[in-house]
Amino acid sequence: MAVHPTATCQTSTFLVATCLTAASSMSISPLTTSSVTTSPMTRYAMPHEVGHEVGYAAASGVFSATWLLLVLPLAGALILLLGGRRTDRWGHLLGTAASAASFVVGLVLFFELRGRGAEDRQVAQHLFSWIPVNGFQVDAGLLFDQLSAVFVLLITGVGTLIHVYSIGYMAHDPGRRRFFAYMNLFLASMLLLVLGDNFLVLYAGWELVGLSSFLLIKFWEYKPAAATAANKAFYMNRVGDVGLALAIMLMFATVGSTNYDSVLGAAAADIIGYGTLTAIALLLLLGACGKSGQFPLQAWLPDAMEGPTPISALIHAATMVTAGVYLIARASPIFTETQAARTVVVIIGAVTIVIGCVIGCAYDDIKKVLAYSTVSQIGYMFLAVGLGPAGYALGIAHLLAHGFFKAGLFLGSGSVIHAMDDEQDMRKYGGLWRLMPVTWVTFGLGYLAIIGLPPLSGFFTKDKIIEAAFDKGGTSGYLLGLTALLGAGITAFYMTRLFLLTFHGERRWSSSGERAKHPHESPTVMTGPMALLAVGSVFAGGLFIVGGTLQDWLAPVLGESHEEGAHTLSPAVVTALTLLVAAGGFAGAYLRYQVRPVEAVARPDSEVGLVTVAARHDLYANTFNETVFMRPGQYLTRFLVWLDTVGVDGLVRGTAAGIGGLSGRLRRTQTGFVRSYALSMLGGAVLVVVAALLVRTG
Amino acid sequence: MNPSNYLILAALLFTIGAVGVLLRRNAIVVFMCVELMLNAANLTLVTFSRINGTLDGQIMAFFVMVVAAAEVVIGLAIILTIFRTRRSASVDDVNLLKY
Amino acid sequence: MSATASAIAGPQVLAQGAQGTIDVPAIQYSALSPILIVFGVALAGVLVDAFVPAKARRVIQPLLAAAGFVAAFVAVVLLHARRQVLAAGALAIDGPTLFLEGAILLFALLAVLLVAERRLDSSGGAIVASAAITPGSPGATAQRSSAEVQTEAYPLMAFSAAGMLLFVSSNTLLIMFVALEILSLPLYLLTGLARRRRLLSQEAAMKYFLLGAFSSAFFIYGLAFVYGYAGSVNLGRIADAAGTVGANDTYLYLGMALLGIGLFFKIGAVPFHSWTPDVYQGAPTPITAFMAAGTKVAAFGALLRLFYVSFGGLRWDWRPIVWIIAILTMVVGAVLALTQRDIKRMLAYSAIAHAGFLLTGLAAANSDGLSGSLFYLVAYGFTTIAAFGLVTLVRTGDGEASDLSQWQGLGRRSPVLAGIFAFLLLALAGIPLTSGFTGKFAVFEAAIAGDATPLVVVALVTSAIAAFFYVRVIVLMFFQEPGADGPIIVTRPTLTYAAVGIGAVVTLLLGVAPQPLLDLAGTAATSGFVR
Amino acid sequence: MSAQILAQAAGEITRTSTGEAATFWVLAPVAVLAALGMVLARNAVHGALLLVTNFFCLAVFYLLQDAPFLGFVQIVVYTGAIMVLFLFVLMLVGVDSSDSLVETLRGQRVAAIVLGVGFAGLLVFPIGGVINNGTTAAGLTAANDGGNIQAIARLLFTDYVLAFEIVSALLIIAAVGAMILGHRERVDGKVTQREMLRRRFAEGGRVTPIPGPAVYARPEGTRLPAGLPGGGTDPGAGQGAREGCGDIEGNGDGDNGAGAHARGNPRPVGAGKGTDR
Repeated sequence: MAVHPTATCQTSTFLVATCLTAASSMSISPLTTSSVTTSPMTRYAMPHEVGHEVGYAAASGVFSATWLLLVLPLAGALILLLGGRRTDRWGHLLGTAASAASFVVGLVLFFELRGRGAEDRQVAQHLFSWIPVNGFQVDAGLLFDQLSAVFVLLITGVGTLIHVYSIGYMAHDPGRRRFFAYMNLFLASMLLLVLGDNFLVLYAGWELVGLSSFLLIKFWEYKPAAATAANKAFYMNRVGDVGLALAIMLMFATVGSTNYDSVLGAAAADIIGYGTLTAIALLLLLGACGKSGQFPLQAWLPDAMEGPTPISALIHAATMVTAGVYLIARASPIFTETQAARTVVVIIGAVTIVIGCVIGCAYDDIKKVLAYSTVSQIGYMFLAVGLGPAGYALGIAHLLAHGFFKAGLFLGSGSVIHAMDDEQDMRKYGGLWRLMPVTWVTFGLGYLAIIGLPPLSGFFTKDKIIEAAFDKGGTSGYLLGLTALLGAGITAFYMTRLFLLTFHGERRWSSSGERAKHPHESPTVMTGPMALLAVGSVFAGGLFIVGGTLQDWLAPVLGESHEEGAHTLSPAVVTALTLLVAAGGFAGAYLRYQVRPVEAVARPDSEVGLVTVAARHDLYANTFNETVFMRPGQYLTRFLVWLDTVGVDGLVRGTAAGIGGLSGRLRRTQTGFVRSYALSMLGGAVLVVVAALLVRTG
Repeated sequence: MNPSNYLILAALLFTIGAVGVLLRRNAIVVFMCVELMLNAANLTLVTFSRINGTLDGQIMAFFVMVVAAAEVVIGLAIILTIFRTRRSASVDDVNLLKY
Repeated sequence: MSATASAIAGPQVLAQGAQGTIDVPAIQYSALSPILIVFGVALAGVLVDAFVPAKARRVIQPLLAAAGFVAAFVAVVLLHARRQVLAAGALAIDGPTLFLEGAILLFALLAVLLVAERRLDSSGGAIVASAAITPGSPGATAQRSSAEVQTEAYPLMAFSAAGMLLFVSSNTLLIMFVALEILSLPLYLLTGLARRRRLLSQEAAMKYFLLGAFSSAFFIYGLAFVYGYAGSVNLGRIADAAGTVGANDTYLYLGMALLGIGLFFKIGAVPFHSWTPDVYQGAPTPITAFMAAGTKVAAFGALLRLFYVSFGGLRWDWRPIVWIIAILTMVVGAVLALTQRDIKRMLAYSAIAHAGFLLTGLAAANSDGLSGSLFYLVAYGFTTIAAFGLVTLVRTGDGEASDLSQWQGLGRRSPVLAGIFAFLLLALAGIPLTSGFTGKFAVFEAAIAGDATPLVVVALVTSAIAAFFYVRVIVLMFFQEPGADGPIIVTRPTLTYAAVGIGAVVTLLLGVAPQPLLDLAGTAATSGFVR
Repeated sequence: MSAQILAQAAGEITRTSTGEAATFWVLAPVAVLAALGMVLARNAVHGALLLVTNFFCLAVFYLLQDAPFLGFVQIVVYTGAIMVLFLFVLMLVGVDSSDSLVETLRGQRVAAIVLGVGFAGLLVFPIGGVINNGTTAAGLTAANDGGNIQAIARLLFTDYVLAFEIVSALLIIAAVGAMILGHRERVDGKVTQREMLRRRFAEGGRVTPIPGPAVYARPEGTRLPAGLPGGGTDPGAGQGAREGCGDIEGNGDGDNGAGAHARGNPRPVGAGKGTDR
């Protein structure tokens, strides 16, 4: 029945290509599979071979150890999970060591990669044939190239610091060993995600990351909020995952492979139809939105702060949520080709920036503010990568810089929360800077980095993105640029608010009485990582951006950025504007929260509603802030929260409840009566016979 | 008369049997209805044997009878076991497994 | 044209009649050896039951059955290159047949291990001591802990397995019908042999029997119509007849529909599925495992053969029907599993959903669909046997703890057990690195190639729904506190461990390195069905 | 007419003989009514008998259609063996347990009838369509030439020999199955006659059988106590007879004398009944 596929639809050129790539241990999937000659794949079979096939270099020498990157943390996780209580005493050390070892391997590989010529910097390691269904090959292989290299360093580097920090943070938690096991598992999954050499391996990592994130959010499962948050994260991520899965299916259906080089090569060579390409891109985007907490799937991220703070730093700031950006960057040839999808990406990025900022202004919970800040910063990254070749590298640069300062901020907040006996309400902080100097300094550096104070890292990366947004040109360019600017201003406002409420002003807590607090500096094991991250927050941005280091480094993967294009506004003007806006935001917050006293308790809703009364009393700049940002912000927040709960959550829950209800109702048809069963069978028989007679005549 | 009329008769008998399975509560009667369905199939086979002019249909009807005999033994044994337990041969009474 | 065929056959009969002798066709019994071995073991088992004392029987019977299945498997391996039609066209030995025969024999072997387990509680395993004792009568309580076992279960399993082997190799509808009965009748009986919860077990047997007989009636009626159309019940001849343009193809289509109903019943496709949950729940769990794996393989093998060989030319006509049934089956199976409280019932609905996924492979109607289905069947069989085997291990004082609430916090009490079960559930959900994923991928890929993309989309959505209830059980086991009256985990049930272990390892292997089996399925499928 | 003869000569039948048509039109309604009657009969035994009627009609149809072997097998095996088995089980279950025909499942009856009518329509109309197309029957004259039974035997042992062989498995399964569900293994072994005798002596008391009433008595009559060979009356038997020989029907299970004796002498009651059963 079947005809051997190579006989029918593969030409000799293709065979040559296959041989070449096979020699470099990357096998392209033979295209089609079946005897059905009208299958959609054959349509693309011919052009596929002429796509830009840059075979990856085979892993040799040091690179044959690429798999160690994955296996080290995985082994750590397995030992800790299977070892049980026996490993309780030294489990955290093992976990940290596994992570550190992985980092070292990553460093070695990175320098080895740097040592190579620019064209040899994509090293693939073939592991084993994973799914060799007749004509369809998925080889589980690893790809260590410039893009994965920076991610590997970010993941293992920041990850190791957070491991160290957790030794202190989780010191008194009975489940510390399990916690480290999950963290190791997470690292392994994340590494699998960024190291895979095809979309299916990426998908496997993607799902495993989701699982470990679920486990970690749920770590304190006795807290109902944590359990709910974990479920919420899981559901919303599933929505995105469906998109990714469909995208992969679609790729396979059109290209006949899921390998990066085949798919992206086909995309770059204009082989895939525009509509299909756009569909793939949009589905990928849906996946990315789910994982990265982008509009409209952002609601799970703040809730996920119910997990332990190191997790918030590791997963929900530095690594996992950036997986979406990685996905888009990885699939950049696809996005480059489809203007429509990129437009959607920038719109989502811009909308998310605003949403994140505005909501960030309204919360009093320190971690939630940081969470929405993350949402908004990832919005910047999306905006950047949505701009096309001009922005891919900028997005990645901001991602890396953000990884440093946001992780530092989270760890700092963890330190504060720890010191304040798990109090997370900023209104109950104040004046902590004297008591926690190290935290103050490290947190402060991270804070300055995020608001974009030159020459800290946030300044370089964010400024470039805003510039690129303006450079897009036309009305849309202005719109995007202004949105990004506005975002920068609000960011400065709410981050200043956070910083001042926490460390400055009067102490809104008491050191005596029933709810006495005795804030103290955290142990070195916690402050050490914070200090290192602070160093990163200071220097990373400049390192990446000045002289286009990172852009050049990533150019082979992401394509050349067009630096020389005409500027809408000159870079100096943009920089000045950005600084001005940020300064405005800072000033607003300073006046409102430093000059004026802060209520230890947020005002009840009934008072907040009286806009005129408030306006009469606040005629100064903070009034402006309040009316322009905070009040609409609060309304918008409420609206968004409402939208969240009624709209998105409602949709998710509604679907779940709908299926559950359907299930409950359908269940009743299983009455237990033989005669009812026979009735359904006869009914089915009638249907089948009717259908058979219909197809006969039809 | 066309010999195919037997086929229509068989179709009617088959349907009556099928409906009987749906309507009757006594397990033994339900089983008798199934037997009626098998016999309707047999009549169809014999008629087709004649229409096709080959004896294969008759052979198959014969096999159906043999199979039915074995099936009856097992079936009645199962029904009797249930009857001994519950003192009832109603199929509606065996209703613990549901939903 | 059937008339002309008989006109040719007629004179031969006359000529033979004149000689007064009958030329018995040569049956290559060597090619039949797997089937014959299993039949032989079944007969030997009956004799052992008649003449060997009860205590010795309990040891001899499982050994005999296991040895028989192993021997038959060896025979299948030795036959692997055979491609022929034998016994006057009654049987076809070809790639798919041998592949499925091998699978059935392995499943039967694992199931025998599960049935032979006697360390489950104080008594003698999952099979009742004496089925004739009425539940509720004075003897009933005594027999619950009696060391006696109804050892007839083993020969019955062997008979059923032999029926399955015949079912997948049958080349005429008549053999298919007889094989269907040979595989079903012992299962009706075995369903009623549970040691605990006799009432449920008997009820399940009766439901299974009545509905099974009902569906066989449809099958035989369909057989009659196809015979009426083609003048023969040989699958190849039916295909030849279906290829010609005839005025009376009404009979062909009626017959196809009715035959399909009989087979859809066996694989548990909606709306012919309703027996599945009840029977799976009521039957002794090792038998459920046997049924879930073996019957599905056998019935699907027959379905594939019938629809590829006999009705292959009509594929554009039957595909819409299969589409509808596949969609219904996937959706109903996945949705209904969501609200189940009983673990065996949940697995039963999962089996229904998997039947739907398998039908996707049938709907592909190409060689890849065939090889994908073959692979899927093996992958699913091992996973499901291991899963049901594991269910037997989690018990309360009153038999298996089949209610889901009793599984709460199992991960705390026995992490290894719960871990394996979680892994099996993930395999059923089709998560990468398990055989379930590879199988689904193979089938879906074929379906896309066969222009059944919408079906694959539905399949993916239902997979997502299905993943939810599998994960729900995992969450229940690992993230909830164990209840006060948690289940007892049986100590050292060697045989069950062996069966579960083999199933789990195969599930893992087929997820990580499925290549050899995929090759095997591919070879079997490309050589195709002989006719 | 001549065309028909020609067709028959060629081995094809488009129309059956008048006799067959008449038989068909008489018996077909009977068959349908019997089938309907079986479904509707309140009493299961009536249903079984109506089914027997139906099977007889089918047997006649087989005979009419050149299938004498099957016709007789139908009567012998189906109506003779299988239906008797049904009746036997019905008797075992209790004949007077006539079903209530009130439908308890909501909508079941309506749905069943609608589906039934639909299904019948789906079968009958297409078949009718084929008939109107002018089906021709090849007829079995040629195939049955050497005798129907011989031809069937030949096919059975050539083309269908494998089916014939494996169908034996079904019969074994049926036998084993019936045994599993019906046979109850004796747990504590069978009590042999020797053991019973031993027990009787070990317990002491009366060793010989009790004479029936009126044994050795001069006038005959069941109400008289048993006499002894040497004259006089047996004390044991006599007591029973004196007290309650009047209620013969009161002791339903068999031997009057034993019953009478048992009543007078309470201790052996259990033993007596136990050994009798």
